[in-house]
Amino acid sequence: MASLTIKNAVKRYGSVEVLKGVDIDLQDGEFLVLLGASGCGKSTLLNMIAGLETVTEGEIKIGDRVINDVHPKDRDIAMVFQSYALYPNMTVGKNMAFGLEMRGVPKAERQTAVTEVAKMLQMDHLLDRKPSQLSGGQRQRVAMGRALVRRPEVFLFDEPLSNLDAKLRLEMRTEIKRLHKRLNATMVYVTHDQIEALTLADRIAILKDGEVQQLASPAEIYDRPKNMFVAGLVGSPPMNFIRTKLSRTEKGYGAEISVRANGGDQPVLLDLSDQSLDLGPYVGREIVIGLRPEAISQAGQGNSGTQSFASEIDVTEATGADTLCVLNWSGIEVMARVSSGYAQIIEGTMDFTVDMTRASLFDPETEMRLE
Amino acid sequence: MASLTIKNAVKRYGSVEVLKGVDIDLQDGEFLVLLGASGCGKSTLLNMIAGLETVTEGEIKIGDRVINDVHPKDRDIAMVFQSYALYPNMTVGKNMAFGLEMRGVPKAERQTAVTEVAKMLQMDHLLDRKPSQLSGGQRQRVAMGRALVRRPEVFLFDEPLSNLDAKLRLEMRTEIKRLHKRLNATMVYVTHDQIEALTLADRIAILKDGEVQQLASPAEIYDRPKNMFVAGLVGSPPMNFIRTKLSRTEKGYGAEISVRANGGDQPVLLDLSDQSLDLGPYVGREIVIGLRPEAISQAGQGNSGTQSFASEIDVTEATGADTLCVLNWSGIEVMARVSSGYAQIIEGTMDFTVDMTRASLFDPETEMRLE
Amino acid sequence: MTDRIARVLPQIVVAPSFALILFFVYGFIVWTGYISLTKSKMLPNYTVIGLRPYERLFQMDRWTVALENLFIFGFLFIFVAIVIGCLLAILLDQKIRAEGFIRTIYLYPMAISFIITGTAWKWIMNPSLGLETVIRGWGWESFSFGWTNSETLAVYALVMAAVWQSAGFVMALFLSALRSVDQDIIKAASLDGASPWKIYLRIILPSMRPVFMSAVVILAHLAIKSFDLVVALTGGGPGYSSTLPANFMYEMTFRRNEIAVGAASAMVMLATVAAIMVPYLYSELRGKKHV
Amino acid sequence: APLKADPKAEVLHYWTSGGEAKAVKALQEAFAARGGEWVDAPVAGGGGDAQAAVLRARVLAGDPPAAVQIKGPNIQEWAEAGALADLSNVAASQNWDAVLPDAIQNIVKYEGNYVAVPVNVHRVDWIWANPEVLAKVGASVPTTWDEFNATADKLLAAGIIPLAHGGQPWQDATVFETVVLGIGGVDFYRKALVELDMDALGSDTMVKVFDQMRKMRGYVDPDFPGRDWNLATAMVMRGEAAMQIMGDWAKGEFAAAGKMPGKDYICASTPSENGYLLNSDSFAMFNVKGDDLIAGQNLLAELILGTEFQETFNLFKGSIPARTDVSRGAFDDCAIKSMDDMVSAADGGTLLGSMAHEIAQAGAVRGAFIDIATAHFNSDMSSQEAVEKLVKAIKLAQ
Amino acid sequence: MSDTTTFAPAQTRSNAWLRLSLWVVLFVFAIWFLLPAYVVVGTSLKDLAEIRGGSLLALPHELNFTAWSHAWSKACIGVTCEGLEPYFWNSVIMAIPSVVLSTLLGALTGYALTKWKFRGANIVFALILFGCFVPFQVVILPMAQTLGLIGITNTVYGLILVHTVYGLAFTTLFFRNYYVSIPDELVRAATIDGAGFFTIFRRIILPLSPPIIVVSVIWQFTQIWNDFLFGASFTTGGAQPITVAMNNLVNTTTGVKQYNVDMAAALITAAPTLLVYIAAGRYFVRGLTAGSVKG
Ligand SMILES: Nc1ncnc2c1ncn2[C@@H]1O[C@H](COP(=O)(O)OP(=O)(O)OP(=O)(O)O)[C@@H](O)[C@H]1O
Ligand SMILES: Nc1ncnc2c1ncn2[C@@H]1O[C@H](COP(=O)(O)OP(=O)(O)OP(=O)(O)O)[C@@H](O)[C@H]1O
Ligand SMILES: [Mg+2]
Ligand SMILES: [Mg+2]
Repeated sequence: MASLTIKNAVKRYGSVEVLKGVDIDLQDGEFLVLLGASGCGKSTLLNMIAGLETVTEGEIKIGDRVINDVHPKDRDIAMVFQSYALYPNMTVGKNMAFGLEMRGVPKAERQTAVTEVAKMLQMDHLLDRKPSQLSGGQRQRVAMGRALVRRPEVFLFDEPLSNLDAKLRLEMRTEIKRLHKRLNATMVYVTHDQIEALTLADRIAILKDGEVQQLASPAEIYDRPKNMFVAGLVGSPPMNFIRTKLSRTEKGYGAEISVRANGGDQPVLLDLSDQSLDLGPYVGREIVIGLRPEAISQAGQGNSGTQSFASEIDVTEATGADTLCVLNWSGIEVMARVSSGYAQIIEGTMDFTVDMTRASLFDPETEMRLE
Repeated sequence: MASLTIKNAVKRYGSVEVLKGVDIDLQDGEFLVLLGASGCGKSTLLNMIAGLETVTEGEIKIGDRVINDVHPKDRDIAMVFQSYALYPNMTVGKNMAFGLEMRGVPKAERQTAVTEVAKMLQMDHLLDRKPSQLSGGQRQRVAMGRALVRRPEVFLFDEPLSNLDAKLRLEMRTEIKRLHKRLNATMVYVTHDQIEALTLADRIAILKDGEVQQLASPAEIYDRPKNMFVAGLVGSPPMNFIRTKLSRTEKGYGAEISVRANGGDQPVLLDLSDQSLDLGPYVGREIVIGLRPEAISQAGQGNSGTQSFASEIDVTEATGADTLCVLNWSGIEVMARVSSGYAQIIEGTMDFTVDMTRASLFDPETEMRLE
Repeated sequence: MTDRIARVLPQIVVAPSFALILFFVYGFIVWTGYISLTKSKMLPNYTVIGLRPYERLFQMDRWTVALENLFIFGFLFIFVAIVIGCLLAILLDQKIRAEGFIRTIYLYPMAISFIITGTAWKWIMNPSLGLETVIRGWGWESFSFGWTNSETLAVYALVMAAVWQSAGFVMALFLSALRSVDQDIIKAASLDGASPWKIYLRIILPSMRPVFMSAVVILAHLAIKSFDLVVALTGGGPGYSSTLPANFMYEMTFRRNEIAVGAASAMVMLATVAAIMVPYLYSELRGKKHV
Repeated sequence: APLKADPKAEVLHYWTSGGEAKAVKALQEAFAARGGEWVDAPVAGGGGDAQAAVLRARVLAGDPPAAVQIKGPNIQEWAEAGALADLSNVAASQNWDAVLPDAIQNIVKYEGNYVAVPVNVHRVDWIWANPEVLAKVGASVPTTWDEFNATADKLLAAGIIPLAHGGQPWQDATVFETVVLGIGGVDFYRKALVELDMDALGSDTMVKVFDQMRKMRGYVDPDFPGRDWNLATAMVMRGEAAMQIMGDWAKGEFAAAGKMPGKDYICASTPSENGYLLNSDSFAMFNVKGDDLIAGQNLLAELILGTEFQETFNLFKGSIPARTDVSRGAFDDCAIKSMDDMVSAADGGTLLGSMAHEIAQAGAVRGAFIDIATAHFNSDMSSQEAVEKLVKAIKLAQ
Repeated sequence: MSDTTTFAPAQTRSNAWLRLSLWVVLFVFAIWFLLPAYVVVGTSLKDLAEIRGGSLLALPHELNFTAWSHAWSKACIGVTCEGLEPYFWNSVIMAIPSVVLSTLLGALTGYALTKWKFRGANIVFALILFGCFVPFQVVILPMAQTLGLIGITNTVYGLILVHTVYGLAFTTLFFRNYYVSIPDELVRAATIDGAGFFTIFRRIILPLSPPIIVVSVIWQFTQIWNDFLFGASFTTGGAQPITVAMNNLVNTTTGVKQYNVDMAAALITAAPTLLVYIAAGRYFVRGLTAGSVKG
C-alpha cells in the first residue's frame, strides 16, 4: 500500500548538483536508513520525499501515485526533525493536534487521537506543558508523537536523535525500533551515526556526494561493503585497511605484511585462500585487505581465527566491554579488539589471532570490492 | 614535581553548595578523568584548579605550593575548553603565541615554540588561518596546541571532544592518549562520556551532586563499581540491575529470577557461590544483582559462563561488531551482548550463558556495593 | 490551481511593500535625479539643461562647507559615539549594581527628538545663560563652552549633541554583544595571562566586528539624516559654518528657489550613502548565505 | 454684496511672535465678524523658512492655502508660475491704485494686475539707541559712519558694547545692506544690490563696505552667534549695549517693555544720504477652487487693505501702513518719521528695496549675498577676498 | 546574565580603587546625560521671574506645575489658544495606525523573505534596506505631488502613508534579521502538518515575535512621534502633529517669552516616547540585539 519508489531523483541548486540520480525502492513497512557524511544530500532527499524541496529530475512515488507535484500536506507523510521543530508557543497537546486541526478533524476526535498517542509514548502527563519546559528526551518524544498522531503511511526522520546524549539516544533508538515493529509503517530515517543505521535499518542506503554507494541490509553492508568508502564509514573503530601485494601460495593466495613484534619487524603471510572468489587476475598486483577490529583478537580462549601470530601493542584503550589495541602492521596503525580481561596489558607483544574469512578485499585504484 | 592535591574542596554559590568537600590526590604525570552527569560540578572543580573560580573552603596544591590565591596565569597550568575558546580574531599562530606574548616571551622564541608544537600536531599548514576557516577537528587541534605551547605542569581539559563527531572523537582520543604518554604531564580531564573516561584515564573520579562517588582505576570502576550510580553510569549499554531475593543453596548462595522463554516464564536460580564475600547477613533479604551485558552471551562456542539457560529475545540490535539482545527477566529488560554472527536472529528463544563471577551485588536501600 | 497561487504567495505578500519602496524611494530618487538635470527654480520644471546644476553646486562655497562638515561630523560622530558607547558598555559589564537604572539614564536620549536635544544643548552652551557662566561662577574663570558661537567649534557642538543622543544606544548594542561573548574565551585569555584590560582590547572587542558594523550603519544613517539638530542647535551658523548637506538641500530647494541645485545636492548625498552602503550590504548578504 | 457661500480662508503665515501674533488675531476677529471662517495655518520659525517648504508642498499637491504671507520678488515668481489669483476686482472696487505708493504697487502687481495685498511698510535702516548709554561717553546718535566708528570706539573704551547684534545670517545681511547704503550711497546700492552690476559689486567701494563690516564685527560682543534679534534689542533696553541696527519691528519690543520713544530709546536712520530701505509684508492669494474660498480671499483682501486693519496691525507691529491715507494720530514719533522719510525718499528717488529682507532680490541672489555677508562677518576673511567671492557667488546665483 | 567577566582571585586593594574610579566615570557620564533633561525639567518648573533671575542650572524654588497645565491646555499657537492637547491627539491618531501598519507589513515582508526564500529575495531585501538611508528632505516635493494626486494631502491619511512607507525599511530589517534566527524547520513542520502561508504566520511565527514587535513598535513610534519635517510639510493648522505644534508654540509669543511654558511643552511632546523607553527600554535593547546585531 505505502511502498516508496524513488527513480533517478536529481536535485540541482543552480548549477550545483546535490543529488545525482538516486534510485531507491522501498517495500511497504520497510525501514530504510539513509547514512552519509554531512552535506552528502541526505536531508535534501528526505525533503524531496516530504515535498519541502522540488524534484529537479526523476520521479517519486508513494504507492502508485507520483507525488512530484503533490503538496506536502497531501502526501500522507509525517516528519520528525533533528531540532524537533516543536511549535514553541503551543502546549504539547496543541503541538500534536495541530496537524489534525489543519486537516479539519473535529476537536473531540483530535483529543482522542492525541491522548491515545500520548499514552502510547508515556507522556500523557506532559500534554499541558510548553516545549521549553521539557527535557531533550521529552521533546524528542513529543516530536515523535506529533508525527504518529496523524497515522501517516510514510514516516520520515531527519537525524531525530542527534541532539540527545548517549544514554537517551540508546533508549530512544530502541523505542523507535519497537514503534516500527508495532506500526509496521514505511519509514525513512536519516542519520550519520553508523551504529544507529546498523541497529535500526531493514536496509541502509549509503550516500556520498549525492550518489548511493550501496543499498543493502545492515549485515551485508557490514560484512560485505561494496567499496572502501562504505567499509570505512560503517563500524567503529573503522575497518583496518592494509595495503599489500597479492601473491600465489601453496594453499591458494596470500599477502605478505610486516608485523612489529618483540622490537623488530617480522614478515607474516596473511592467508587469503578462504576467500570465495577467484583472485587469479590480481596476483602480483597491489590490493587492500580490509579487516574489522573484531577479526583480530587475542589468541586462545576459543577465539576461532584462521591464523595466529605475535604482534606488539602500541597503545591500548579499554572501553569497558572490550579493549582496543593499536598494532603496527606494515607501518600502518591497525586496531584489534580483545576481551576486556586483557585491558591491563599496556605494552609488550602478545599473540593475536586473525579471522581471514571475514576479510574484505579491495582494488586500491577503484577502491571497489573485489568480487 | 607537579602533583596535584585537592583537600576538602568546597564551593558555594550563595547558599547553594555545588561541591561538597572533594578530596583528590594526583601523582605527577597521572591522567585523571572527572566523570559525571551534567551539572554535577565537574567544570566548577576544574575551574577552581585553574583559578577561574574561587575556592570557598579547602585547599588546592600544585606540587607543594598552595595555590588557592594564586592568579590563574601564575599557576603553570593550561586548559582546553569544550568550545575551544579560540580567539576568533587571531590567526592560529597568534592564538597559540598569545599566552607566551602575555608572559613576555620574545618574539623569536614564541615563533620557535609555536612551530614546534604545530609540527607535532601536524597543523603547521594552518598557522595563518583564522579559527572560522577551520573544521571542528582542526579547531580542537588548535586548542590543544595552544595549551601545549606553554609547556605547563598541569593540563586541564573540559570536555574537549564533545563537539566532534564520532569518528573524529575517536581519533583525537587516541591522540590525547599518545600526547600524555609523550609529555608525561599531569592531566585532569572532564567528560560525561564514559567511554572516553575508560579509555583515557589512569584514574577516574566519578562525581555526583558535588561529591566523589568513587576514585579508582578504569578497570576497578568498571568491574567493581562502588555503588549502583557508578555501575549505571559506566558501560554502554549500562549494567543490568536485577532485583531479587538472596537465598542459601547447596553450593552457597543463589537468587531466583523468572526468565521468559518459549512463551512462558521459567524460574532460574542464579548461582552466587563464586562471589568472594560473605553473603550470610543478606540471606532472605532483597539484593540487586548487577550484570554487564557482556556477562550474558550466547551459549557454546567457547563462551565461559558459569551457568546457562534458555531465554526469549525481545528485540535485537546489531551494532556491527556484536549484537545486543533484549531479554525479559523478572519483568525487567535485560541486555545481552552476543557475537555478531547471531545478528540475524530476531525473535525466538536461544540459549544464553551467564558469567556470574562478573556480577556485582548491591544493597537495594543504600545502593552500595556489598563487600 | 490554488497550489500555484500558494507557490507565489510569498512574492504576492512581499509585493505591496516592495512596490511601495520602489515607488516612494527609488521612484523619487529617479525623479530627483531627473529634476537635478533641469532648469527647475521655484517649482519643478521638466526642461532638461544637463549637468549645469551640478557645476553650480560644486562652485558654491556653502556646499563645499556642507560636504566638509558632513565628513567631519559623520566621522567624529560615529567614532566618538562608538568609543563612548563601547567604554560605557564595558564599564556597565563589570557587574554594576543598579545597572538597569544607569542603562536607562544612558539610553533615554534616544527617545527624544533632535529638535528638543538641539534646543536644550543650545541653552546649555549659551555663554551667558548656560554652563559657562555657572562654572565661571564657581571660580573657574577660563572655562569656555561657547562652541556654538565659534565658526570652528560649531561642528563639534553638533557632534557633541549627536553623540549625547546616540551613545547610549551604542552602549546598549555593545552591552548585549558583550553578554553573548563566550565566557570560555575570557577564561582562556585569563589563563593565558592577559589582564582584563588586555582581554577587552585584544580579544573581545576585535571579535565583535559585526556589532561594530551594525553600529556604524545605524549611526551613519543618523549622521546623514541630521537636519533638525543643526536647525535647532546652531541654525547652521555662525555664518554657514555648521551646515550639513541636508540643510543645504533644504535651503536651496525651499528658500532660494533653486530646486535643481537642491536636487543635485541630494543626488550627491545619495551617491555618497550608496558608496558606503552598497559594499556593506553586499558583503552582509553574501556572508549570510548559509543562514 | 450677498455671496452664495460663507467666506472661508486658510491663511498660511509665520506671524507668530510678539506683536505679529496679536495683529493676526485682530485680522482674524475682523474676518470672523464679517461671517468668515478663518482656518489658521501658522508655521513658526526661521522667518518663513519652514513655511517655504509647506507652501511648495501644498502647491505641488494641488491644494494651496487661500492666502499666504509672501513678499517681494517671490510674489512675481509665484505669479509667473500661474499660481496666484487675480485681485483686480477687489482692487478696483476699493480703489487701491489711489491709496498705495508706487513702490508698493510694483511689488504686489504682476503684469499690471494685483496678485497680493500689502500689509505694511517696514523701514530697515534704523539705529535703535539707548540715550543714557550714549550720554555716558558724551555721544549722540551718529549721523555718518566715521562718527559711528568714533562713538563705538569710545563706547568700547568705556567697556560698553557698542552694537547689539544677533547671530542669524539675515541679521548680518541687515547690517551689511545699511553699510552698503551708507558707504556706497544710494546709486551704488541700486547698482550693486538691485541691478547686480558686476563692476559695482567688484569695486573698491565694496571693499570699503567690507572694511566697515570688519570694524562692525569688532563692536559686537563675542556671544552674538545664535542670539535672536529681540534679545539684542533687550540688550539696548537694559543698557548693556548702546545701539542696534534693525528694522522697525524692533520697536514692538520696546513698546512691549513699556519704553517710550525719544525718552527711553532713540530711533534714527542709519547714516546715508536720505536713503530708505523698504521691507513690506504682503499676502498673496493663491488660485483656489470653491466659491467660499474665493469669497474668503476677497473679503480678506478687502480687510487687510482696509484702513482699520492697517492701523491696528501696524500699531502692533511697529511698521507703517502700506496705504498712505491712514490717519497718523495713533502712531508714535518713529512711525511718523518713517512715513515722512518714505514720502521724501520716494520723491527723491532714494527709496530702495531691502536686499536682506527679500524685497530687492529673490531667493537665490539674496541667499548668495547673505552667504557672503555672513561668511565674512563670522570669519577673518579679508575684504578683498569677500568681494571676489561675492562677485563669483552672485554670478552663480543669477 | 550574572555570568559576566570577572576573574576569580580578587586582588582586593587595587580592586577597590578600580571600582571607585569606575563609579566615578559612570557617574560623570550620568550627569552628562541628565544635564539637558535637568535643564528642561528645571526650567519648566520655575516661574518667569526665577528664570530671569537665576541661572539655568539653579534648582527651582518650588514645584510649580502651572507651566505644564498652561502648555497643555491654554498656550497660544497662532491665533488659537488651546494648548497642545488637540495636537497631542492628532499625533496619537497619526502614530498608532502608522506604527501598526508598518510593523505588520514589515513582519509579513520579513517573514516571506526569510521563510519562503524565492529567487531574488536577497536583492529585494537589499533594495528595501537602502530605503533606510534616504534623507527625508529629498522626498518632500515628489511626495507632495503624489499625495495631491491621490487626494490625501493635508490629511492624517497622508501622514500615515508617508510614515508607513518610510518606516517599512526599518521594520523589514528588524523582522528579517529576527526571523532569520527562527529555524526553518518550524515552517517545514507546519507545512507538512498542512498549514499554509498565512496560517503559519498567524499560528506559529507571530506568537514567536513579541521581542521584535516590541523593537519595531518602539522604534517606529519614536520616529513617527518625533517627526517634524513631514508633519510640517504635509499638514497645516489643526491637523498638525504635536511636534509641529510645539515648535509653533515655542515660537509664538504674545509679549514676554515664556521659557517655562516652552520647556513644559517640549516635555509634554517628549513624554510619550520617554515613557515608552523608560518602561520598555530593556525589551527594546534585548530585542534589538536579536533583530539587528548579527554576531
Ligand atoms: N538552498 C541551497 N542552495 C544551494 N546548495 C544547497 C542548498 N541547500 C543545501 N545545499 C547543499 O546541498 C548539499 C546537501 O545538503 P543536505 O542538507 O542535504 O546535507 P545533509 O546530508 O543533510 O547534511 P547534514 O548531515 O549536515 O544535515 C550540501 O552541500 C549543501 O551545501
Ligand atoms: N555562578 C553560578 N551561580 C550559581 N550556581 C552555579 C554557578 N555556576 C555553576 N552553578 C551551578 O553549579 C552546578 C555545577 O556546575 P558545573 O558547570 O560545574 O557542571 P558540569 O558538571 O560542568 O556540567 P556540564 O556537564 O553541563 O558542563 C550546576 O548545578 C550549576 O547550576
Ligand atoms: Mg541534514
Ligand atoms: Mg561543564
